[in-house]
Amino acid sequence: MLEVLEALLFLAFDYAPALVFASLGAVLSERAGVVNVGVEGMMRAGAFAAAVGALVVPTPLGVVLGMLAGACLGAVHAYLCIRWRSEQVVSGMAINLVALAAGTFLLEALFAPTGTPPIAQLERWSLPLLKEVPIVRAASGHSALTYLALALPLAFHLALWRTAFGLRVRAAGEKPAAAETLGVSVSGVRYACVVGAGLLAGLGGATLSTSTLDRFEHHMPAGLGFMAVAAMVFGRWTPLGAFAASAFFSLGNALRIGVASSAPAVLQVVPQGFLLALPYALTLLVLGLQRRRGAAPAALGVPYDPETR
Amino acid sequence: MDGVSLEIAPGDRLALVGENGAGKSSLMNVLYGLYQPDRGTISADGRPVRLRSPKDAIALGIGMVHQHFMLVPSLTVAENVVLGREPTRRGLLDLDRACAEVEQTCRRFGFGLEVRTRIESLTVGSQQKVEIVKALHRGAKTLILDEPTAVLTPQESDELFKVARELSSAGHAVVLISHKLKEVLSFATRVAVMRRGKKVAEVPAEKTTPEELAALTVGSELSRETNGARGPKKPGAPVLELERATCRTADGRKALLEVTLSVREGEVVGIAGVDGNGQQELAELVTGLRPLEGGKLRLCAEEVRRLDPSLARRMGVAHVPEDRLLWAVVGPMSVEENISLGRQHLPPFSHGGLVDSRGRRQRACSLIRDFDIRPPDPQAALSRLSGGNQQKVVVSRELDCAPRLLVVVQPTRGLDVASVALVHRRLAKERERGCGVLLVSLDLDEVLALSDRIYVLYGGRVTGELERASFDERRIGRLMLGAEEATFA
Amino acid sequence: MRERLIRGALPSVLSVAAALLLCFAAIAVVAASAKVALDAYLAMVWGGLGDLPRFLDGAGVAVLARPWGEAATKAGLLALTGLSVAVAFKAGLFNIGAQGQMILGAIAAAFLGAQLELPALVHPLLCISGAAVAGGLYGLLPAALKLRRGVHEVISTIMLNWIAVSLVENWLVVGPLRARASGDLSISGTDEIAATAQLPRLLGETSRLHAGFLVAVAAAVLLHLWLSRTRLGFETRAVGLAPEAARASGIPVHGRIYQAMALSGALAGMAGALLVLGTEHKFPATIGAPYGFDGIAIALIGQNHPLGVLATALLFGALRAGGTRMQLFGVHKSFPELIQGLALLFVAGRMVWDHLLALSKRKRPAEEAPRA
Amino acid sequence: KKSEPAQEQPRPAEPKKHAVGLVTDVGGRGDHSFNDSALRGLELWAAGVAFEGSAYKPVTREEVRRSLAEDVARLEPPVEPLGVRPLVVQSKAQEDYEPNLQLLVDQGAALTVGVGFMLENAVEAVARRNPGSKFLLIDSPLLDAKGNPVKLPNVRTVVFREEEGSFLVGALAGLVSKKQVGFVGGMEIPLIKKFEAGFKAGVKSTAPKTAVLSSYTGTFDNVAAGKQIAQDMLAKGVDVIFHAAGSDGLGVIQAVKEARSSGKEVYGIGVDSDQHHLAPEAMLTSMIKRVDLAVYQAARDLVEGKLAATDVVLGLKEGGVGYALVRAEFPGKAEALAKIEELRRRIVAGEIDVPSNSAELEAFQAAP
Ligand SMILES: Nc1ncnc2c1ncn2[C@@H]1O[C@H](COP(=O)(O)OP(=O)(O)OP(=O)(O)O)[C@@H](O)[C@H]1O
Ligand SMILES: Nc1ncnc2c1ncn2[C@@H]1O[C@H](COP(=O)(O)OP(=O)(O)OP(=O)(O)O)[C@@H](O)[C@H]1O
Ligand SMILES: [Mg+2]
Ligand SMILES: [Mg+2]
Repeated sequence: MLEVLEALLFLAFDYAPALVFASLGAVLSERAGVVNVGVEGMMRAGAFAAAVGALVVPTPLGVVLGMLAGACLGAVHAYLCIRWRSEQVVSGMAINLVALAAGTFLLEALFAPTGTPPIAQLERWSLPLLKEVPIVRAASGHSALTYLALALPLAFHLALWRTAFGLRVRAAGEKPAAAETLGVSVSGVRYACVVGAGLLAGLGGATLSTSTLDRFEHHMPAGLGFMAVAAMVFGRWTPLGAFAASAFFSLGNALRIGVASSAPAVLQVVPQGFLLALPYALTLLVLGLQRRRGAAPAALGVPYDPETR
Repeated sequence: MDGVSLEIAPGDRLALVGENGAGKSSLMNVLYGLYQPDRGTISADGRPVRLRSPKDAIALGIGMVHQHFMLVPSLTVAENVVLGREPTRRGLLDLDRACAEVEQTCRRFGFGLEVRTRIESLTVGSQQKVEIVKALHRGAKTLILDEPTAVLTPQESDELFKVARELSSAGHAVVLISHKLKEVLSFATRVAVMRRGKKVAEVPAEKTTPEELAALTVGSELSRETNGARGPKKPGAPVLELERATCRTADGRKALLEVTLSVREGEVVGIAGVDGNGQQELAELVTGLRPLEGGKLRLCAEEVRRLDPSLARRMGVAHVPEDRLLWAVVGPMSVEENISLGRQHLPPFSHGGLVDSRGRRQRACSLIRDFDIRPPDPQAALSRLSGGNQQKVVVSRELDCAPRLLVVVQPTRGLDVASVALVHRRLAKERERGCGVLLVSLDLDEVLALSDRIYVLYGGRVTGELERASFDERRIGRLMLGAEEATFA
Repeated sequence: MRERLIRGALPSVLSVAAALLLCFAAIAVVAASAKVALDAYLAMVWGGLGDLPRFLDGAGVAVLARPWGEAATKAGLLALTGLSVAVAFKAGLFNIGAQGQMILGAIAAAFLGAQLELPALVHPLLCISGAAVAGGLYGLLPAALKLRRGVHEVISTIMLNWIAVSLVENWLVVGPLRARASGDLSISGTDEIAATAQLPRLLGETSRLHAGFLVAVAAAVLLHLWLSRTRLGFETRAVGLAPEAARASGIPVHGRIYQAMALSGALAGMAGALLVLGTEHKFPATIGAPYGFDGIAIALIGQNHPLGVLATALLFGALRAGGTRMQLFGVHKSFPELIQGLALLFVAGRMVWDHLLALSKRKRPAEEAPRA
Repeated sequence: KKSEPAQEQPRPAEPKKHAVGLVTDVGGRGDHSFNDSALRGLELWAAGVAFEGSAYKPVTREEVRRSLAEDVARLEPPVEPLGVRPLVVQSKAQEDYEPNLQLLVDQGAALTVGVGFMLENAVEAVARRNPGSKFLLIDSPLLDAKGNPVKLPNVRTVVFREEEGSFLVGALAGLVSKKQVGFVGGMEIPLIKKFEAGFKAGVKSTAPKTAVLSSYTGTFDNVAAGKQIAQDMLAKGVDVIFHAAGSDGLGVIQAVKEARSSGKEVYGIGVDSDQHHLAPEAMLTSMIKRVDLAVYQAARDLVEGKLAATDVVLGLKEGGVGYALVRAEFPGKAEALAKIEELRRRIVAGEIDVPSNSAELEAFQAAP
C-alpha cells in the first residue's frame, strides 16, 4: 500500500513541474490582461530548443535556450496583441499551430520524425535524508526543476501581491486606464508579462525535454499547454491556485497510471477511458459550479487603447 | 477639438464650462498626455514640451482627476494611490509605509479615508475623494478636476473647494470642469467657455453672471421653432405607467428608487437630471433591457411582469438609446441591415424566414432620403458613417416602427443644427400621431423645448414633476441638484 | 461589391502567399538547392491538382483523378471543420472543440454504419444525420456552460476535446465497439461499416473522390445562404457582432448562440462522418490528424466567410494531398501544416497587413503627384 | 478508361533496378523498433544505402555486413545489397495509408511494403486496384470486412510468433528478477496481447512465484506515456520491464535508465530490434522480431522473380523471432542462458506450446 502511494507521489512530482511552470506563465500573462492560449506552442518551442541546445551545450544552458525560445514566441504574441491589438485568442492559436508545424518540420529536417537523439538529462538530486523515509522519499530523485516548481508558485504569489511590479501587473489587468493615468506604462507592463509568460512556458517545455524525458519527442507537449491554461482558470488566476490545480491534474494522471498496474481489476469495472476523462470532467464540473466568476481580471482580453474610454 | 489656446499660471483658479460633449475633457486629456494633439504645442515654464504619456505630465507636476473613475476596484485605497510610485523595501512593496504615507496625505487635506479598504466597497463619494488624493499625493502643481463634484454631497463639495483654494493660495494652479455654474463662479478666478470643440470665451469670474455663462455655453443654435409649431396638448390614455419602480445598475447599486411616473398618448415627457442619476436605467427598464426589482410596470394599461426587449417591441415600444454603438447598431453591418434590426422578422424586411433584400433595400432608401443620411448608400458599413449619420440611422429606424411609446435618450447628441431640427420635428410629429414620448436628455434646453411635462431625477428618485405651464429653469436646476424636494401637486 | 471582396480576401491571399514563399526559402536552405525546392513545389502542385504533365504524356485519367480524390477528401474534412469554427465565430464564440465534436460524429457514423441495415442511399444519409446530431449535442455543452454558468468556451471546449478522446478512443473504440477479428488477428478501430453505408465514389475505383466532398461543398453554400439570406442567419450574425444591440432589438441572444453552437457541432460531426463513411469505413484506432484544430486555421484564413472557408479548405486540401509527394524529394511530411500555420500567423497579424496596405495606398498618390 | 499506372515508368530509371516502396505507419522513422526495423531491411540491407539528413548515402558491403546480428550473418544465402531503389513515404494519419501506397505504385514501385497491421485495409484496397504490382503486408493477413482472412494473388503477408520470442525473454526475466517483473504494452490489441501472454508464460516457467505487473499505454507513439507507466512500476518494486509499445518503449527504457542511475538494480528488455544501444548499461536483452529480414527476403524474392503470394508465419523455428545478445552481467548468467537455450530447443521441437492470448495463458502449465 505504501509503495503504491509512494509511486503515485513520485510520478506526480515528475509530471507536475512542466504544468506548474506553464500555468504560472499563463497566470502572469492573463493577470496583466492578455489572454494566452498560446502556452502550448510556447512550451513546444521551449521543449525543442532546450533539447537541441542540450545536444551542443550543457543541459542547464539548454534549458535557458528553451526559455528564450518560449520568450520569443511570447514576444510575437505580445507584439500582435499589444502593438496591433489583434484578437488575443486568435494570435494564441496561431502561435500554437505554427509551433506545432515548425517543431515537427525542424525535427524532421534536423533529426528523425519521432524525436531528437537523447541528450544528457538534467541531473537528478537524491536527497540524503528524505531518501530513507517511506512515502516522503518520493520527493527525492527528481531534477532541480521539480524543486523549483515547488518554490516558484510561492515566489510568484509574493511577486504579485507584495511587489510594486505585481501591483502594476494587477492594475494593468483590472483597469489599464487607471494605471496609465498614474504614469504606469500599460504596454510596458503587458509586454513584460507576456514575454515572461513565454519564458515560463518555455521553461515548462524545457522541463519536458530535459528532465521528464531526455529528448524532444514529436508530440511534446501533447496538450499540456492547454491543461496549463485550464489549471490557471481552475486556480482562479492565482499562482497558488494554479499550482494546486496543476498538482490535482498531476495526481489524477498518476492515479490513473497507478491503478492500471496495481489494481487491474478496477479497470474491469471502470474502463481506462473513464479514468482518463475524469480530471477534465471534474474540471468542467468545478468551473460550472463556481458561483462567482469574478476571478478573471476585469480587462482580460481587451486590447488597451489609451484614446478610448 | 479645434484651435483651443489656454494659459495657466501658478495660483490660477480656472474653470472650464460647456455643454456635454463640448470637448472639455478631451482638452484636458491632451494636457495630461493621454491624447496626442494633431497640431499645436504645449509649453511648460516657457519651454515647449511633448507629453507622450501621463508619465510626462506627472513629471511636470500635472495631476488630473478624471470625469470617469480611474480606480482599480479590486485594489485598496492605498494601493490605488501609490500605484506608479510605490514605496519599496528590499525589493518588496512596503504596504505599511504606503498606507502611512497615504494616510498622511489624507489627513493633510482633510479627507477621512480608510486606506486599507478596497475601492469596490466604497461609496462613489469616497471613490471621488480617492481620485483627488491620488493627484494630491503626487504633489501636483497643476491640478485638473474634471467634474469632481458630480457625485459629492454639498458638504463634501465645500470641503473639496476649501482644499482647492488652499492649494491655489499655496501657488498651485487648479483647473475645474463643472456644469454647476454657481460653484464655478464662487471658486474660479477665470472662466473659459467651450462649445463644439472651440473656446468661445474666456472671462474673469467676477465680471460675469450665471445667465451670461449659460448663454455662452448653449449659444443660440437650438432652434425654438418647435415651440411655436407644437399643437395644444391633448393627451390620451396612459401608454406607460411606473409605480414605485426600483432597479439596480449593472454593478448592483440601486439605480432607481420607487419611481412613479406615467406617459400618456400624444405627450412628450421629459426627464431632466444630471448625468448618472438614474436616467439611463429608467430608459433601460422601460425597454426591457433591465429587470424590474420592485414596483409595477404597465404598458398600455396592461401590467407586464417580465419585460424583455422583444416583448417591449411587440407592445410598441421603440428605443433610441444613448450609447448607440453598444445598444442600437451593429457596426460592421450595412446601413440597410441596421435599419432592419428589431423588425428583421417582419415585412418588408423578411418573408417566411427569408430576408427580403428588395423590400429591405427600398425601405432603407426611403429612410435615407427622409433623414438625409449620408452617404446615401444602403450597403455602406454603418461604422463608416459619421457619428451624426449613425444617430440618424437609429432615429429613422425607431420612428419608422410607428411606436406607441418612444423612449429617446440624447436623441440629438452629436447632430448638426439642421439634423437637430429634423429630429425635433419628427418627435413632434410622433406626438401629433398619438405616440407617447419619453425623452431623456442631459441638455436641459432640449427637454424644456420639447416636453409637455418634466420629471426631475436625482439620486434615482423623482424629485419633481412639472407641467409645461410651470416650467421654471431655476427650480428645475435646484431639483436636479437635489437642493429642493418637490412637493407634488 | 467587387472591391469589398478584394479588400476582404487580400490579406488572406497575401498571408498564404507569404507563407508559401517563406517555406520555399526554408526548403531551399535546408536542401541547399533551389532546384529541389522548385521540384518539390511542383510535385506538390501536381499531387494536389492532378498530374497534368504526365497526363499530357498520355498517362491516363488516373493521374488526374487520384490527386483530385485525395485533395477533395482532405478539403472536405477541412471545409467542414472550418465551417464549424466559422459558424461559431459568427455567433461570437471561439469553438476550439471541433476536434471533439468531430470524434463524436465519427463514432456515431461508425456505429450506425455498422449496426443498421438500410438501403444504399438512405444509409449514409442516416449516418451523416446521426453524426450531425451527436456532434451538435456535444457542441451544445460548451454553449450551455457559457450561458448558464459563465465558463469560457475556450476552456470548456478544450476540456471536452479531451473527454471525447478519452471516452471514444480509449473506451468505446477499444471496448464495447471494438472490431472483432477471427483468432488472434489484430485489427484496430471499430467494426467496418456496411457496404450500403459507404459514401459512393464519384469517379469509380480509380479515385477516392467520394460524395462526401459534395456534402462539404453543399454545406458551405447552404451556410453562406443561411447566414446571408435568412432571418435566423442575420440574427446570428448580429448576435456575434454586437450581442447587446441584438438583445436590445429583441433577438433571443441565448437561443441564437445555442443554435449556432449546435450547428457548429453538427458540421464538425459531419466531418467525422465523412472520414468514416468516405475513406476509413470504420472508426480507426485514433482520429490521428487534428482536423478540428486545422479547422481553426482554415476558418481564420478564410475570414470566417463560408465561401472563403471553402476556398481555403480547397487550397490546403490540395497542398496536403500534394505535400506527401514532397517526401520523395526529401522534404518532410509536415510541410503543408507549416505553410498553414505560418499563413494563420500572418492572418493573425492582419492589422499589420491592413496598416501596410493603407500605407502603400497613401503613398501612391503622393508619389504620383509631383510627376503630374 | 481503366488505367494501369503500375506499368508506367515515371522517369527513365536505370534498367533492371527494381523500385521497392515502403509506407510506414504513423509511428514512422526513428522509433528504434518496428518501423526502423522494416526500414533497415529495405534501405540498408536490400538497397545498400543509409538515410542521412534528407537524402540517401551509399554504404559499403562491409558496413552492411557489420550491421547484421550473429544469427542473421550466418544465414544462407547471405544478406547483401540487391541494388533496389527504395521509395519511402511516411504517413501522418490513418487515412493517408491508402494514397501513400498508391503514390508509390504510381511512382513505379514493383513491390510495396505496408508496415504494420494498421495498413491492412489500405494494402488490400490498393492491391485489388493494382493487380500488376506486388505488396508485402507486415503483421497481419488480409482480412475481409468480417475479420476473416482472405487471399490476394499479389500480396504476401508476414506474421510473427511474437509469443515465442517473448516467452524466452520472459523466462530470462524470471531468472534475473528478485522481486517482480513488469510488462508495458502499447495499444491493447491481440497483437500486443501475444507479447504479454508469451512473456507471462515465460516468467511462469522459470519463476512461478514472481508477479507480473502489466499495463498498456494505449498508443504506439507517446514516449512520455511509456515512461510514466514504467516509473510507476519501478516505484512499486518491479526490477525487470519488458515493453512492446513502439515508440512508447523509448520512455520505458528511459525510466529504467534513470532508476539505474539512482542506484536501483533494474533492467529493461527491448522489443523488435536490438535496443541495447539506447541504454547500454540498463538493457538485459531485446525480443527480436525480424521485420527487417522479412522485408529483405521479399525484396530478394522480387529481384529473383519468385515473389509468391503466401501467408508467411515466422517463429523461433524459422528464425523470425528470438532474443538479442545478452550483454548485461548478472550472477548465474551462464546457467540462465543455458536454461533459455534449452527452452528455445523445446519450443522449436514442439514440446512447449507457447500461449498467445490470455485464455491460453490461463491454461498454460509451466513446464518442469
Ligand atoms: N476617444 C474618442 N474617440 C472619438 N470621439 C471622442 C473620443 N473622446 C471624445 N470624443 C468625442 O469628442 C467630443 C468631446 O468629448 P469630451 O469628453 O471632451 O466632452 P466634454 O466637454 O467633457 O463633455 P461632458 O460635459 O459630457 O463631460 C464628444 O463628442 C465625444 O463624443
Ligand atoms: N474608417 C473610415 N474610412 C473611410 N471613411 C470614413 C471612415 N470613418 C468615417 N469616415 C467618413 O469620414 C467622414 C467624417 O466622419 P466623422 O465621424 O469625423 O464626421 P463628423 O464630422 O463627426 O460628423 P457628425 O457631426 O455627423 O458626427 C464621414 O463622411 C464618414 O463617412
Ligand atoms: Mg467631460
Ligand atoms: Mg462625429
